[in-house]
Amino acid sequence: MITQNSNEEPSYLDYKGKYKGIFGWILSTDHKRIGLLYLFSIMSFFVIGATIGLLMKFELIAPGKTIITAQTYNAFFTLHGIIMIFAVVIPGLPAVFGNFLLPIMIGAKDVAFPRLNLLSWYFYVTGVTLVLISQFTGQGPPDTGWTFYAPYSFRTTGNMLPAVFGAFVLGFSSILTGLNFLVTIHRLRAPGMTWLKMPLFPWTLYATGWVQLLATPIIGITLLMIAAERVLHIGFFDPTLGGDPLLYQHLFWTYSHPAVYIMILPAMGAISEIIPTFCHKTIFGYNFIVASSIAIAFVGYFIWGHHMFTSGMSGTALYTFSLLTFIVAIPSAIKVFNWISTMHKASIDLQTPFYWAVGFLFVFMIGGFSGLVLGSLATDIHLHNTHFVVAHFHFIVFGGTGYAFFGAMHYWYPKITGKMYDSRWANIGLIIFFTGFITLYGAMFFLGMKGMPRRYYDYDEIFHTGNIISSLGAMVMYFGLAVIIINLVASLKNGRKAPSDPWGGKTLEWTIPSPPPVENFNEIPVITKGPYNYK
Amino acid sequence: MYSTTGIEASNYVSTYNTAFYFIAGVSLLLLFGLTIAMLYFVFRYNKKRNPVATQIEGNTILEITWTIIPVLLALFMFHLGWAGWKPTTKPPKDAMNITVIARMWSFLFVYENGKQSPDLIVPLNTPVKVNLVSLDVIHSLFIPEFRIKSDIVPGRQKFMWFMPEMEGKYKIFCAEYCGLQHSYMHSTVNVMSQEKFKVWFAESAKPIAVAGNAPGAVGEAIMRAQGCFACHTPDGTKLIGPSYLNLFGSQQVVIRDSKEVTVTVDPEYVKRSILDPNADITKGFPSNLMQSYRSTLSDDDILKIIEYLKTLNDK
Amino acid sequence: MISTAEIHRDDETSKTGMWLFLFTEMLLFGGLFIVYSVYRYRNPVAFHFAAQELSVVIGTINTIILLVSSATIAMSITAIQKKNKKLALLLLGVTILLGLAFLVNKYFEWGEHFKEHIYPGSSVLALRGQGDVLFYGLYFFMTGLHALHIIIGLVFIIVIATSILRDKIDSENHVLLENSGLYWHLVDLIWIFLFPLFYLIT
Amino acid sequence: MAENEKNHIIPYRTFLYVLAGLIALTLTSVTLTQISLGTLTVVIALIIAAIKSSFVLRIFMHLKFENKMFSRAVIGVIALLCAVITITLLDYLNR
Ligand code: HEA
Ligand code: HEA
Ligand code: HEC
Ligand code: CUA
Ligand SMILES: [Cu+2]
Repeated sequence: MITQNSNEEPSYLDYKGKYKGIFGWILSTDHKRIGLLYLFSIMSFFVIGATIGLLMKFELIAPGKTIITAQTYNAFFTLHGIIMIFAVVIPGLPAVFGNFLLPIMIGAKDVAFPRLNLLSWYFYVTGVTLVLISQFTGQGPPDTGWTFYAPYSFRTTGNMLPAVFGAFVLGFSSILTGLNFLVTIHRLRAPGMTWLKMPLFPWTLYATGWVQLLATPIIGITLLMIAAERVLHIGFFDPTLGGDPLLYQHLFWTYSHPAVYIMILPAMGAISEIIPTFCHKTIFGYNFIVASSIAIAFVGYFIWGHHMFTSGMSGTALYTFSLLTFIVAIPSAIKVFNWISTMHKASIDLQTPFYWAVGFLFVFMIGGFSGLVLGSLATDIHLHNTHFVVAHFHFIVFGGTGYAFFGAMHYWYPKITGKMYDSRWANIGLIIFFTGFITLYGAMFFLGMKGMPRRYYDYDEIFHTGNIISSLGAMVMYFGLAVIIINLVASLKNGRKAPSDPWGGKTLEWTIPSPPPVENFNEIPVITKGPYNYK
Repeated sequence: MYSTTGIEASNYVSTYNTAFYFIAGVSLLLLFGLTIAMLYFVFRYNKKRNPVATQIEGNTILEITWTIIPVLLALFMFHLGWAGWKPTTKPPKDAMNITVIARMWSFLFVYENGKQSPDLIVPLNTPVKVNLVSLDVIHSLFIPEFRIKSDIVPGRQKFMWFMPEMEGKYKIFCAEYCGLQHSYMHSTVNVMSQEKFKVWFAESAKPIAVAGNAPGAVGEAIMRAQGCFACHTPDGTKLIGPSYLNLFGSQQVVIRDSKEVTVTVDPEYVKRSILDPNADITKGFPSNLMQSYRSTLSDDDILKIIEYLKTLNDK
Repeated sequence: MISTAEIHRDDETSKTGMWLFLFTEMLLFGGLFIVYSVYRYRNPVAFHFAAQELSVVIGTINTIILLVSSATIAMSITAIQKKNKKLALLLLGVTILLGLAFLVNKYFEWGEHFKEHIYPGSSVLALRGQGDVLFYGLYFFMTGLHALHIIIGLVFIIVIATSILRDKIDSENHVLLENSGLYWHLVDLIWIFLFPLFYLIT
Repeated sequence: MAENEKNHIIPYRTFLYVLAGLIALTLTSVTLTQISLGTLTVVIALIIAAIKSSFVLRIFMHLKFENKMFSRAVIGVIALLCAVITITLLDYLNR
């Protein structure tokens, strides 16, 4: 049976190891401390990226020049995209909550390769540093958008190399994390935890791990080719050297489409943990949720072409990609239906994390449905590269992964910090944030349908109203998020002490003290029952 | 609620609408249905109303149902999209041929009789086939009202076609990010009645005949049509290329075969700058940005341009 | 199933990690194979004639060198298992020498091309047409990346050999040797495909 | 568990046989491709390369003696790569 730790074990926060002070953190191989290192760095970059987003919205509030020049605007959305995608949402849930909780949830003392784990954090920091360096050196910041499309990325005078190399190093970090998790799950599950007794968050990390491992090298080599083409003038994608710019797009999206499932799968995992806990009810259709995670990861590998519908691919390719795009929506549908069914006949404890989960479901559906509109050929021809796409991916990336991230933050906060936060402020912040979110990105759908292209510094007068609404929404949302973050930070000091199981969760992390001791478990638990056993 | 005007300005609008309304309609229905179900559960089964949860592991029949129904819906959605897209590949045989030359950051439309225009002028109810040519990077020709868009990829033969079904002027945007002035790379499509179009088409092959007779006016009009002002200004502001202000007759340091050379901006040099811009790169400016205008400018045009440049010297 | 890194060395875990890493290497080169197949399809004639210029003899010799070195490193594992430390070290030494021989060959091969002004960005190459630019671009990039892997593999093997010398690796604990072997075989495996693609198919 | 399997010792002989086989295949492939066989050349060269690599994978890299899971994963990864190449070519072959 499960043993409760005695109080003699120091928590991982108080533990005094070989190194003191800051070195106790940046040289620690404890998966929990590494998780917090990631949390801190990711949140910092998120705030930078988000502030740039807000500045872009200020610029777009009126046609013509409002606060920044076109050059700055182009550099801004490039940096915003690179930071948000490569440095925030791709590592996001796996690196923070995966690192912290995966070993605990499967009953292990650490990940399989603790030192590699620390190394991947260093890669992460190096990568982001390179991206930031590209902003201040050379002939001005990169201005290609996060997609680095050829041949523009060879023409621009912007300082591409450090940015490309930074993205490459970030990819390395992502591969190492995925590899580590895969081995951990294969080798270190507690005795008795068969595959189908594993909680759903580890399951999604497992599916994500494969995508990270098998998709990231493709972008790695693509970025290397871009660098080689810029420096050595090897012809790969530049039409003047005989290359094919569309091949670049193929390779880029061969990674970057699976990457969107790297972002969303762990988010779905976190939601699958939150819902049963607050419903006090076992999850509906466990096997189907597991299978759908695998299906998303697998099918998601073959639909990259839906980003290239207007580029002039062959009809056969268009047919295949569009069809498979619709197929990949099915496993997501299965998940949504199972989550909602879990709420049926439950006994729901209405706490902040549950509200985030409900919010997630709502915006994820909007984002997903707008994805269907884009997956259909006739409609994508019109909507491609308009603000409709921008709305789609903010709804599903920020609305999906972002909401799940904040949900997970509120869910595991007591476990990680040992403190409770103030729920009232957390809920107020959520409501303000949600209002701002819907206004900000909702307006973009209509702008896109009217035909406003994306990456536009300046726009036609007919798009003015929509942009005003959208920009106002951004300010509201910014305010809401500030409330949420300030509340969480303030609770570190003022919060009351958290019990080991504040929400009545049943997975392993709730069986050990908050915050967890260094070794997680005194004795490795032996598993006999499924993960969400509320009987 | 949606779209700018709700008019059917081209042959694609109705198929687009069918696909869009079906997908959006089903989506909204599902969104409302599922959200209401969710909110009802939250209300009905919260801890106060339902203190003890009923444990339900799952239900295979339900799972199968809610897999199959979305599959069928999704396949139908796919079908509508495919059916709406299919016609874009098959231009009618009698379609009128126009070539668009896209470069940073302007469109130039060239007609079969050699006529050039920065705006796309087309006759009503006539199929138009636009051959897509890009001289530098990827651009995209996007006419929102027509619900059509196609990327213009350098080094590839491609076309798009459509049939304008409503007279009027509509916006053209460049929809693929192409650098600094991407958001200023726009134009207009002007759909005329067939009679009016015939008159326009038969007018002098050059569009600039009516520029006026102030010195340099024709040159300026030519340059406007060719999109020179996307990169060069007449007032001394540095954009992407050197400003034209006091350019003619001045001394310039240029880089020729990676050596610095000082040249005088005389007609010969201007001509070379326009026809072979990468031979001499003005110091401090990027190479390979300006592309040759050999295909669209004649010697005579260049003389007119020089005439215009001269007028910018006394300011 | 229970075991944690601190308590107990777990060879299976370490081998699993190595294999997963090899998968990423396969896909890294996989991306290049995609590029190769597309451009070969689009420029059949240029690729045909360009490939004829590469020396089949040097290519064959290098293939055989790599195959032999793969066999020697595989045998060194058997040697270590049979507690024959000397033979193991000898076999590793042979592997390293063969790896170096491969690189020396490559050096001369590339030098030959450079003498004919064939290198990325050269104007002579550009004059020969786009198919040739693509072929040689891919050739230099892929064989260059492969050579880089050879160098990494050699460093890895040298580290392992010193560990054997210092008895850190022995018949009981040789998973690191196995992992370096796996890496070296992967480098060989990639060459097995590079060789026909660039030298043989004309 | 793998603990006992890992000490499976492969005799030197096996490696030498395999090496001889690999070299023979290399030479075959060189001779065959020097004769002009049209598109068949590509097919032959690739088939021989595939046979060679399966030897390397199974014997040199011990897959034959490891846990089945490893071989399955390798096959899966190779299949995935082939699928990606095929889908990319769907575009190029039909343009
Ligand atoms: C977290 C990231 C994420 C996720 C999960 C998704 C999910 C999906 N995406 Fe999205 N997408 C992005 C991130 C993401 N996307 C980004 C970043 C871009 C832009 C990149 C750029 O250009 O910069 C993009 C762009 C993008 C495009 C290209 C648009 C263009 O440029 O023209 C397309 C086109 O097909 C698309 C489709 C889809 C689809 C069909 C899904 C599906 O997986 C959605 C499935 C979910 C649902 C459908 C909702 C739940 C289902 C139900 C409740 C049941 C009912 C279902 C049916 C009836 C089928 N996305
Ligand atoms: C996770 C992904 C993510 C997130 C979260 C965001 C967040 C935001 N995005 Fe971003 N966006 C992208 C990913 C993301 N974006 C990508 C990939 C692109 C494409 C880039 C390209 O085209 O190449 C893009 C492009 C993009 C554009 C399109 C540019 C164009 O095409 O012209 C716009 C325009 O308005 C925009 C706006 C915003 C705004 C206003 C926010 C903001 O709302 C963010 C809101 C965040 C906050 C409000 C939180 C801030 C809170 C605080 C700072 C709290 C204070 C802290 C303390 C007190 C401690 N984004
Ligand atoms: C894409 C941007 C772009 C466009 C469009 C463009 N130019 Fe340029 N132009 C440049 C750049 C950059 C330079 C400087 C580098 C060089 O010399 O090539 C330049 C240089 C010149 C020069 C030499 C100036 C000097 O100081 O030596 C002349 C003359 C010129 N352009 C004329 C024109 C004319 C006429 C047109 C239109 C028909 C035109 N340009 C269109 C970017 C552009
Ligand atoms: Cu041309 Cu954007
Ligand atoms: Cu996608």
